[in-house]
Parts: sequence; C-alpha cells; structure tokens
Amino acid sequence: MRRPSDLGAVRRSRGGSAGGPPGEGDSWPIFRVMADDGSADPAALTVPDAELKELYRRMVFSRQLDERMIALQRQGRIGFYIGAIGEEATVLGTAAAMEPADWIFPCYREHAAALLRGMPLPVFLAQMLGNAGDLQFGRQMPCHEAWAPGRFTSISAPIGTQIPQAVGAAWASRIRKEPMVSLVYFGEGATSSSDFHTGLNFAGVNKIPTVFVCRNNGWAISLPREKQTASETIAQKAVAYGIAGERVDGNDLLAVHAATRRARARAAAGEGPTLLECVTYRLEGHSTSDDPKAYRPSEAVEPWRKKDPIPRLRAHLAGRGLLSDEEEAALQAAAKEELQKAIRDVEALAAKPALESMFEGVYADMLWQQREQLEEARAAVAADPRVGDPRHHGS
Amino acid sequence: MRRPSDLGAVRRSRGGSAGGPPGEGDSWPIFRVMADDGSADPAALTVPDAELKELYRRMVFSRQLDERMIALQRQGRIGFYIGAIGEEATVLGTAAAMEPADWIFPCYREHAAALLRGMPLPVFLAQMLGNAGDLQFGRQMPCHEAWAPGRFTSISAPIGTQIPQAVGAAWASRIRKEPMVSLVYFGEGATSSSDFHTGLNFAGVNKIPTVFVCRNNGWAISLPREKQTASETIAQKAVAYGIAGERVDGNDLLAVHAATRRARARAAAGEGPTLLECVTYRLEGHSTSDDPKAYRPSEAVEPWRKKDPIPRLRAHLAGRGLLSDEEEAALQAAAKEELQKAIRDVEALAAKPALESMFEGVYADMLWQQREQLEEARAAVAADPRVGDPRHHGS
Amino acid sequence: MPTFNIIQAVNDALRLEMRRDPSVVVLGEDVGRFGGVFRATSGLFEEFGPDRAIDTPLAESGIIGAALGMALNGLRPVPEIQFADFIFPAMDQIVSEVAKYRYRSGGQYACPMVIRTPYGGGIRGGSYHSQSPETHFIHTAGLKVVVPATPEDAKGLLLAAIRDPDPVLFLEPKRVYRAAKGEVPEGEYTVPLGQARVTRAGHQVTLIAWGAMWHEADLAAREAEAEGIDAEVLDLRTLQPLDVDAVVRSVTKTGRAVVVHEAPRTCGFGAELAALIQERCFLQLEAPVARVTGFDTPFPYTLENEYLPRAPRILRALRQTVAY
Amino acid sequence: MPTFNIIQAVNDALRLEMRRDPSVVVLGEDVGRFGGVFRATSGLFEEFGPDRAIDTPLAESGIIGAALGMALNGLRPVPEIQFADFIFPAMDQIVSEVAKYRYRSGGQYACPMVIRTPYGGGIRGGSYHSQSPETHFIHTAGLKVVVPATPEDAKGLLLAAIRDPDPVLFLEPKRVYRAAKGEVPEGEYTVPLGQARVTRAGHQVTLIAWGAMWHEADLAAREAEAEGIDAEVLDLRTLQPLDVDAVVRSVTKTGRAVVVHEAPRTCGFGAELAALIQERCFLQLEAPVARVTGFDTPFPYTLENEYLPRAPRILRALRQTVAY
Ligand SMILES: Cc1ncc(C[n+]2csc(CCOP(=O)(O)OP(=O)(O)O)c2C)c(N)n1
Ligand SMILES: Cc1ncc(C[n+]2csc(CCOP(=O)(O)OP(=O)(O)O)c2C)c(N)n1
Ligand SMILES: [Mg+2]
Ligand SMILES: [Mg+2]
Repeated sequence: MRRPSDLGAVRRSRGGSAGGPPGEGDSWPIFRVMADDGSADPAALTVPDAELKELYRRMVFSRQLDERMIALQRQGRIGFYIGAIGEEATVLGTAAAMEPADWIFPCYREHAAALLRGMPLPVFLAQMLGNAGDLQFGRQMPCHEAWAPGRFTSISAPIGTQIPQAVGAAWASRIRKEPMVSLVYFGEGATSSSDFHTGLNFAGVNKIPTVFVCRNNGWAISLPREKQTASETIAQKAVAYGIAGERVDGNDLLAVHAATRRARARAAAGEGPTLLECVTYRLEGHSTSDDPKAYRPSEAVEPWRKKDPIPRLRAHLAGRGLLSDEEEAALQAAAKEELQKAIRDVEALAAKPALESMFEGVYADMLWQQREQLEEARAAVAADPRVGDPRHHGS
Repeated sequence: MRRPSDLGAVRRSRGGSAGGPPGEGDSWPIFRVMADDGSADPAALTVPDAELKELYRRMVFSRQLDERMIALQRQGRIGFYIGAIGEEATVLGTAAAMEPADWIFPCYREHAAALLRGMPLPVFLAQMLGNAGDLQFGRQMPCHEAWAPGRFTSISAPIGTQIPQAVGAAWASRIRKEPMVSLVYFGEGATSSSDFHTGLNFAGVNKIPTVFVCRNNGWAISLPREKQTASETIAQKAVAYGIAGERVDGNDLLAVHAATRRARARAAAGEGPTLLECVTYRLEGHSTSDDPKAYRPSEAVEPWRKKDPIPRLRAHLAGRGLLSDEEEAALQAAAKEELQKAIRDVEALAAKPALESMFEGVYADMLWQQREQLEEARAAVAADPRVGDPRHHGS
Repeated sequence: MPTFNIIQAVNDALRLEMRRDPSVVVLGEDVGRFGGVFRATSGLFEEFGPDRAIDTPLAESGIIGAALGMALNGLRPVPEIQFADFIFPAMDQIVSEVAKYRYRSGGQYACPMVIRTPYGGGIRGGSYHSQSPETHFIHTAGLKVVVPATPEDAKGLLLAAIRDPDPVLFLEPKRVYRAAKGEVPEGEYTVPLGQARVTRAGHQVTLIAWGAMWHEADLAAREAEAEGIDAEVLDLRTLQPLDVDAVVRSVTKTGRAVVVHEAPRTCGFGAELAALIQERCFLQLEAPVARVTGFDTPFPYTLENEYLPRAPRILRALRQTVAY
Repeated sequence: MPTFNIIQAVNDALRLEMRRDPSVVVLGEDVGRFGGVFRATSGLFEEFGPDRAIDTPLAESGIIGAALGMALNGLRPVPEIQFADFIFPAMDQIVSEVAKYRYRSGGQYACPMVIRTPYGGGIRGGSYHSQSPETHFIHTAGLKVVVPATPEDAKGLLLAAIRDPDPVLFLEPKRVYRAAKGEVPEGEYTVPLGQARVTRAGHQVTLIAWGAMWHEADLAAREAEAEGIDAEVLDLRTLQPLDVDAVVRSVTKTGRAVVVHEAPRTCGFGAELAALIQERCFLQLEAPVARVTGFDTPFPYTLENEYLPRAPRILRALRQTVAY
C-alpha cells in the first residue's frame, strides 16, 4: 500500500527548478526558468531574443484583445466572451514551441494561439460577432473559432472532447509516417472528464506523439482545483497512463516554452506523449457570463496578480536590455490601433449570415430535409419579417 | 519531468511481501502471504481457521459451479455463461473481508460473492435459465443476477458503470452517518472505461469509503493487459486520484483477504478509498461465447495453471493439518450433489415467465403504453402461437 | 401568493422538499457553494450544508452514476446537468443504468431521481447551450420526462417528480427562466405527472406545445384569434407519460392539430404525436398533423430566431392547417 | 459469384476498400489480432498490420474520439462498436462532435467515418446485446444511418458509406449475420445511400422495414399473399437520408402502410415514417399507418420472440390495416 504522498520521496526535473512552486502541492517538482522578478540564469535561456520579444508582443496583444472583447460584451456588441487573462504565458509558450505542421487542438481560451497560427484578426472578430464575415456562418457562440490553414481545430463547448481527437490526429500522421506532433489544451477541470482519461490512455498504450497541455488555472467556473481532484498535482496523473508528466510554472513563458519543446522532442522521437501541467491562474471570471465574487474572495486573487506573466516577462526583457519603455509604449499603442481598426471594419459587415447558411454544411450536400426546410424558412421569412426578430417573443 | 519507471525508487507495502511478483511490472510492490507451495509465515495469518476452511469450500464450490454451467451451456440448457475459473481467491477473499452491511457492486464474474451474500443457489440458477423461477423474470442474460437482501447489486453488461454507482451508495451511507463501506469489482479492461475514471475521482475528492477491486486477470476478451494501458501496474493508477493503491497476489486468498480488510479499515476510518489490484489470471475463455485459442497461445496459460488458487489454498490448509483427504473428497462430493439437485429442481420450473412480466417493472406502475402493449401482445399470442416461437423466423 | 420566476419556483421546490425529506440531496457542477450557474440551487448549500448540496467534479457520467448509487441506497438525489447539451457524457449511465435498473433487477432495486437540466434555445447560446434533447429520453423506456412552462407548474411538477418512484428527466426552459413570472402558491403542492393542461379552449385546431414553446404557441393562438382562427392550446407538461387522452380528446373535437417543438424535426417528439394522433383520430382528422419545429441542423447562433419555431411560424401553420 | 453471409460481405468490403484506399483503417475493441468478436474484421490485421487494423482499449468514447482526429487528419476510419448497446459511452463524441464538426467549423473541417456496429435482437442477448438505437442517430442532424438486410447490400452499402463524405452509422443486423446468405458480386461495387429497395411489388398495402426485420416482413408478405393480401414491401436500407420519394410513391399507390422495427415504439423511426406519410399522403390514406414494433420496455431475454415484431405480428397488422 502506498499513498500518493510517498511520491514526494522522488523529486526530479530535467530542467532544474528556480525557487519553490507557486501553487498548491509539492510532491511533484515544478519547473521554472524565470524568478518572480524576471531574472533568469542565462544558461537556461532557449528562446532567441527576437522570438521572445515577438512572444511578449503577442502576450500584450492577447491581454488587450481580451479586455476589449469583455468591454464589447458589456456594451452588447458581442454576445459572450471567454479569454485568457493571466494565462498568456501558458497559451503562447506552448503554441510557439510547436512546429508549423503540428496540429493544435484548442480548448476555448487559446485565441492567442489561433492568431499565432495565422488566423487573421478580422476573421477572428467576425466569429465573435457571428456576422456575415464569419467563416463559420454565425453557427457558434463567440470564442468557438476554427482555422484550418493553421491546423487549429474547431472549438466546441463540451469539455474534454478534443483530447482523444488530438490523439487520433497525431496517430494518423504516424501511420502515414509524417513527422507531426499534436498539442491539445484543456483546463484542470477537464481532467475530470471521461475524454481526458480515454485520450491519455489511448496515447499511452500506443505511444502517440501528443503533448497534453493542462492549463491548471485553479478554477473550473466556481470550483477550486481541490474540489476537482484529490491528486496533489495534475502532472502526477501521468503515472496512471505510463506516460511522462511534467509540472511547469505556467506564468513563466521561458519555462513553458522549454518544457513544451522537451515534450515535443520526446513525442517526435517516438518516446510517447507527455502530460504538461502549466500552473497558472484565472485572474478574471470564468467568462462574461460569470461573476466570481459569488464564490471567490478577491484576496485569493491578489497574490496571483503579482505573478502576472506579462509584467514578469517585461521585467525579464527590460533586465536584459531587450525592451525599452518606448518600445513597450509603441507595442501597446500598435495593439490598440490594430484592434480598433479591425473591430471597426468587422462591425461594418452585415449582421447576419445568409439564411441558407443555416442549412448548408450539415452534410457535404444538403439532404431533402435541409432543402425543403430552407424553402420553408425562406417562405416564412418572406411572409412575416418578425420570424427573425428577437423582440417578438412569447412571454 | 518524471517517468513512471522512477516509481520503482519507492517500494513499500504495509503487509510485507513474500517472494517476487507473479505478474508483469515490478514498480509497485505486490503483497503476498502464501508462497506458491501454500506455506505462510504463521505471524501473517489473519483469517480464523474455520472461516478459512469455509472459504476454501466456497472456492471449490465456485469452481464446480462454473464447470457445471459451462457444460450446461454446451448442452444448450442455458444460453450463456461467464465465470471465475482461476479467480476464486480474488472474488471470495475480497467479498469475505467485508461486513454484512456493506454493499457489493459486482462486475459479472462474482457469482461466488452473490452466494456468499446469501443468494440461494436455486434462485441463482433460475436466473441462468431465465425461467419462471427467476426473480428477474428472464429479463437479462444469464450471469446478470441481483440479490438485494444481501446488498449485492444488479449486474449489467456495460463495462464500468457500476464503479461510480458504488461510490454513490457509500456516499449515501456516509451522509446518513451509517458505517458502510462499498466494494466494487471490475476487470483491468474496465480501467480504460470512463466510469472507472469518474468513479475513482469522485471518491478521491470526497474521501468516499469505497474499496475498488480490480480483478487484473490479464485479459479483456482478446486484449492482453499491455494493450489496455501503458501503466506497469493497475495499482499505480491510484496516484492520479490521490488515493491509496495496493497490489496484491490475487491467487493468494490470505493476502487478498488481509489487503481488503486493510482497505476496508481505512475507508471506515474516513481515510478514503483504496484501489486494490488483485493480480490473477483468466484461465478459460472470456465466456462461453469466446474461444481463446484464436488469440492466446496455450503456453501462456500453463504457468498460471500452476498458480491455481484452489490447490494453493488446499496445500496451505493441508500443511497446517486443517484439511484431510477425506474432508476434501467430502466437500467436493457435497458440492456436486448440491449442484445436481438444485439444477434438477430449477429445470423443472416453467421455461418462460408470464407474459405480463415483460411489461411490468419498467416503471413502478405501468404507463398506458405498457398496459396497451400488454393487451396487444396477449392478443397476438392468443391469435397465433407462433408469436413466441423461435423457429418461425424470417430468413 | 408570491410572484416567482421559474428559477425561483425551482429553488423554492428544492428547498421545501429538502426540508421535508432528509433523503433529498442536490448534486452537480457548481450547484453547491455557488448555487448553480443559473442560481437554481442558490442558498441550499448554506441551509443544508455540503453533504446535501454537493459540488461535483466536472463529469456528467460521474454525477449520474453517483446519483444512481445514492438512490439505490435510500437517498432521493436531484442531480443537475449544467446545460442539457452536456447530458451526453452521462448517456450511458442514464440509458443503460438509470432507466433499466428496476426492470433488470426484477424490482429488487429502484433508483428514483430527478435529473434537472436547463434546455432550449433563445439565449444566444449557439450549438451547445441551446439544444432540446427530449427525444432521446422519451424513447428510453424507464424514464419519465417533464417540462414545465410556468413558475407554478415548475414548482408543482418538480415536487411531484421528486416524490415519484421512477427516474424523471426534468427539463427547464431556460429562455423563460426569468421571463416567465407568475403567482406561485406558498408551501408544498404537487402538479401530477402525466396531465396536460388545456390553456385555451377552442374548436378549430389543437395546438400542442411545451416548455418555452408553449409561450410561443400561446402568443400565436392569441394572434390567430384576431384572424378568426379558434385554436385550442395544450401545454403537455409531461412528455412521458404523455397525456394521450387529453390529446385525443382535443383532436377528436377539432379535427386538426399543430405540434410545436424546438428540437430538430426528424424523429422529434412531434413525430410521435403525429403518429399517435393519426392512429387514434384517423376518421376525425381533416388535415395532416402539422409540425412546426427546429430544423434538421445543429442549433445556430446568429440565426437562432429564424431557427426557433416561434409565434410567426406557428401562426402560419395554424392558417395552413385550418385552410387545408 | 460467391455466396456470402453478411459477416463475410462486410469483411470483403473492408478488405477491398483497405486495399484500394490506404487511408482506410479499422479500429475498436478486439478488431485487430482477433478479428472482431463476430469475426467481421478477420484477416485484416494479418494483411494490413497493426497500424490499420487497430486494437483499442475498452473505451468507446476513445474509439470515436480518436477516429474523429484521424478523420480530420486525412484517414478514413471505420471504427467498430462491439455491440450497438455499447455506443452510449461514445454518445457525446458522436452527437456533439462527429455530427457537428463540419457544420460548426464552417466546412473548414470534416470527419467522414463509418461507425460499424452489430445491432438488434434475436440472438438471446438480453437487454444489453439486442438493442436497436437508430432513433438517437436519425434525430442527430449531421449523421447518416444505414442498415443492410442482405449480404449483397451489406457489401455495396458499406463501400458506399466508406466513400461518403459524411459520417455514417452502419448498423449490422446481427440476428441474420450468418443466417442471411446470398450471392455477392466479386470486386468493388457500391449501392448508393438513400435509396430504398422495393423487394416485392403489391398494390394493397405498403410494408416498410429494414435490417433483420425486413426478413420478417418478407415472410409476412408471403404468408399474407396466401390469404389474398397483396403487400408491397420496402427495404429502406438507408434510414437517414430516408428515401422519402419511394415511400410516398408506394403509399400513394396502396393507400395503406405498415411500418416494422425492433426498437421500442415510442419515438422510434416508425413514428417519423407515420408522421411523414400522413403529411404527404393524407388524401390517399385509407387507414392509419400502423406500427409493428418492439415494445416500450428494455429488451427482454427469455421472451425475446414475444418482444420482436416478427412475421406473425406483422401479418396481424397487415390484416387489420387492409380491413380498416
Ligand atoms: C461536458 C461539459 N460539462 C459542463 C460544461 C460547462 N462548463 C464550461 S467550462 C466549465 C469549467 C471548465 O473548467 P476548466 O477545465 O478548469 O477550464 P477553464 O475554464 O478553467 O479554462 C464547465 C463546467 C461543459 N462546457 N461541458
Ligand atoms: C461499454 C462496453 N463495451 C464493450 C463491452 C464488451 N465487453 C464485454 S466484457 C469485455 C472485456 C472486459 O475485460 P475486463 O474488464 O478485463 O474484465 P474480465 O472479463 O477480464 O473480467 C468487453 C470488451 C461491454 N460489455 N461494455
Ligand atoms: Mg480551470
Ligand atoms: Mg480482464
């Protein structure tokens, strides 16, 4: 009989660990490169300076995007938003560590990864609006984007479903002997889902090249991590699947990037999948539908605000003379401007996609049901404009 | 980054370990009390002599039952059978270690546990026949018995579903502050199922008093254990749920019993659930529908035949002077006779339960659909006796 | 009598029943401390504690599986599925286990429970926060399916469902969660399962609806009246067991029927109603039973009002059916 | 032409298509080395190796989830669910993901696959090895649903399904897996999805069935003929998309229809057929559309022959419908 706390007897990490773990549990070592103040051992740096600055710019952009979208939602200009405030280092550090041919299976907070994969900002914004510019024809809620040219798959709401899918995609490439590693995102809440279990188990048995990225942001809507699982860490769940597990400071972009590279390298070398736990924090509500004050004291958040990954990377860059105050101001301003312009352009598009788009794409070709029902819908709309009018509701 | 093999660095077991592990994987210690020849350290014995003899008798009875039922199936007298040949020590050692008020959630090989819990043999046999004596009205295939007076729940075929149910039942007792520990059986194949994951996770978070018994018999129909999971042991899956895990020689009745007692004691003390891996072997086909020759060389089975739990316990008892050859012969004969008589009696009952039993019990009271459809079925049967005749089939 | 919306009515029913019967517990994602994402279980954690207002990990099959075990062992669980769209991970536990437990065990065991879940569109929820999955569960013998349309019914039906000996799927129409307000009797009362409500008497055509769509049907019937169409409106309230007598009685009188539901048309409950009506009222029928339903597509986001079978489309069907 | 049973026909189709198209893979529990518990994938592991005849762990949601990922990335997976009764753990992947992937992504992605699974009763399989869950999937827009009744169709429909751009649920009638034998053309051919087969011309009543029940319908029609009842028999072959024209054409001619299926009656596909027929053939109908179906209970073990809508019950319904 052995208890999980016995695990504490073994502590190892490939990359070394600077400072103690920022989160709960200490039986599994946490990998860090940057200290809280942004300083780092120069020997541990693996990201080229230019790329690092670009990732910093993207983190800033991601933050501004989230803030702007939340504002738009409050103004009633979009219906819903769910973002990554506080989790930017996790999202960008992992995505940037992958190769272009790799597939990314998002959860729903990885908009920065979609943009990194080349999704044009206006296309992204049109999905937020679900208007005539939306490549997905207004079929899904905001924040359910897909971007096939960047191998960024189609977001859906049911938790965990993307996990075995990511395994299947990597499996397909391996069968064809193509070098591809898939990466899949999910929250620590999703580790309770059935599909987390099946995905990791299938990958373990078949040594599928998949990097499983758990954004452990401490909360699943109102549920704190310790109500989600009794395991002290998420990384140790790898033991159940006979796969590698690693725990990393998710607010340390350098650590996240390095750990993801390692996991990717193992996968590509045929050594199997890795469960990568990125310890971070959801600084805001779950989404614009949520008010965390009902379940989370703001004191709980304060320590994490101090660990914000953006100022931390800024301090790192500044400390190394890679980012001046002027550059910082310029990239903040550029982000603001790009967003403003794109929002203006996209809001100018027709508010609704065409009626037939509701019936197309259910199948490769419409069946008779969709064809007949499209005619039915057309006739109804033509006969009575109130058909599509939200104000005309019973009750 | 830590690989599961690092787990080998920690080896502990509360009960001590006699001899090496009989199965694959050695990163998790295996608990044994009896050596292969039946000898055991007298200090390690925990089951009173009389109880031990009675458990031996039940193991013998279980073996005879299985063999007899397989024969009946071959003769077309029952439709299907799935038994526990080779796994008797696991089934009886665990069940016997529980208290009468504890609930048992079976998988489908634990008939010996049903009988231990007081299910009368004729009632059990009537379920095999699905005839007029079947308390379940011939509604389920053979080997899907239920025995509520013994808190032995209702077997169903879908794999894994009973696992969270066992957690719920124990939870209910804890809420009412009643001392009850539930025990749930499943195979190592079932550890891949969704419900294994949710069951253990729910139990872990809430410290539910449940003993999870995995009968690791090496096979899930045609799939060997290593195709089911890449974890070296099943016990180590406990790490993912922050619960206790223990690995025991499942062909060693004394070890199984002692380990189950320990797990039960922890649960009852509020220390939470245990995943108990009983390492055993499926000596026969999966069921009477299966022919293992298509996927399993008989050489693979031979070493395990030598570890048969019944001769092993017999040697133990004989070595301690607790079982003479005459006693052995007598209990074999008694089992045979009891079986013969019960089969004869039960086969004498009407072959079919009443027609209305098909419509009753869907709901507490029939809805209009069942009432109307019963009349419809009655009229159809009355009008044409071929309605219930299997020979009159299209094609 | 206080004026409640449906959430308040549900909350009131849960609180009263938990006070009355110590075996009643609620469980699900965010239902405990937070009181549910729609606040339907608000205050129960404070009053009854974490043992009876239970936050669970994120796994619907675990929620239903655990609820089943609780029910076997004497509790009366009321599990919540956060949105009906997320019931599918629990499908196996519901269809294979909850629905069949009494039957397969020969009545040795039973697992009464009420699975509460907000369902339906009209809140800009897109494909995964809008669906109406009732067909799956009506088709599954062993389950009952209840859908209130008003606060008064929500409370009375929920109390009846919790006391019912069979497992019940209780679908709460989330579009009218707050919009539907009404006087709700204080204290305990039950609205019996299996009884439809004639909410408007008429003789020309029978209009059958439930949940949020009953409100649309009601509006359409009022508009139809202005055009001289006299529709009888039925709020089914319970889909399984269906109040088939009420349906047959009305259609026998009117000779015409229009059925409304949000779920996609093909194999929706409207098909069963049409089949039953033509089986039982064949000689009285003067027009085909018409179906005004969601379309055979996933639930869309931007065009949800075009998708939903709201009053203007119902009105059209009434006109066509009456003119047939 | 060789004489095959349905298992052999399925096996032949899989082998041919795996030879022709390297992107086709089969996966599931026991489908690899063992060749499937019904031997439908027998020999594929030997010929195509473990990368294309894949044994998976025991988790249906993993099988379908992995298949979905494979399909996104260019493979043509043919996952097997060992018995249709065990499809429910995969329900979320099928209903929420497979069915909606193309639509929700605006056509950026698609996940064509064929989910093969033996279904239906009559093999003494009891509640969990006998069910007919087609309703759930016909109701789910985005999926096609195919059910062969003969070896020739099994092969041709399966080849068409694998080449189809949409996800297909392929239900194999296991009662006649071996019993239904027939000549099967060698080499590749397809039977187009969405086309019913008139297996017997008649003018008095239309008898609609599929899968194993088509054999019962056929027998009943032959027996009915002896009584002077002239039934036209349709084997639907594809349930989604339904060949509605063939149905309407036949019922317009006969004025009467009897639908047969194994699944429980309430919300079974018979309800949809009845609804459609009364919508489209209202003025031609001379009797209510009759349903001969499984009952609204779990599938029983001992009384399965009483439960199944076999020839004697179908014959009764034909007589009643013709006499109406
Ligand atoms: C199957 C399913 N159940 C419930 C939900 C409702 N839900 C949406 S997000 C969420 C919490 C997810 O938490 P986590 O996985 O930690 O991700 P995070 O939001 O923290 O990034 C829940 C319960 C859902 N989307 N899908
Ligand atoms: C959900 C589900 N999928 C598939 C099956 C078919 N099946 C029956 S038993 C079995 C193997 C079970 O293996 P294991 O859990 O190791 O138990 P054992 O039979 O070895 O005791 C399978 C795949 C099933 N019953 N339920
Ligand atoms: Mg989280
Ligand atoms: Mg096994």
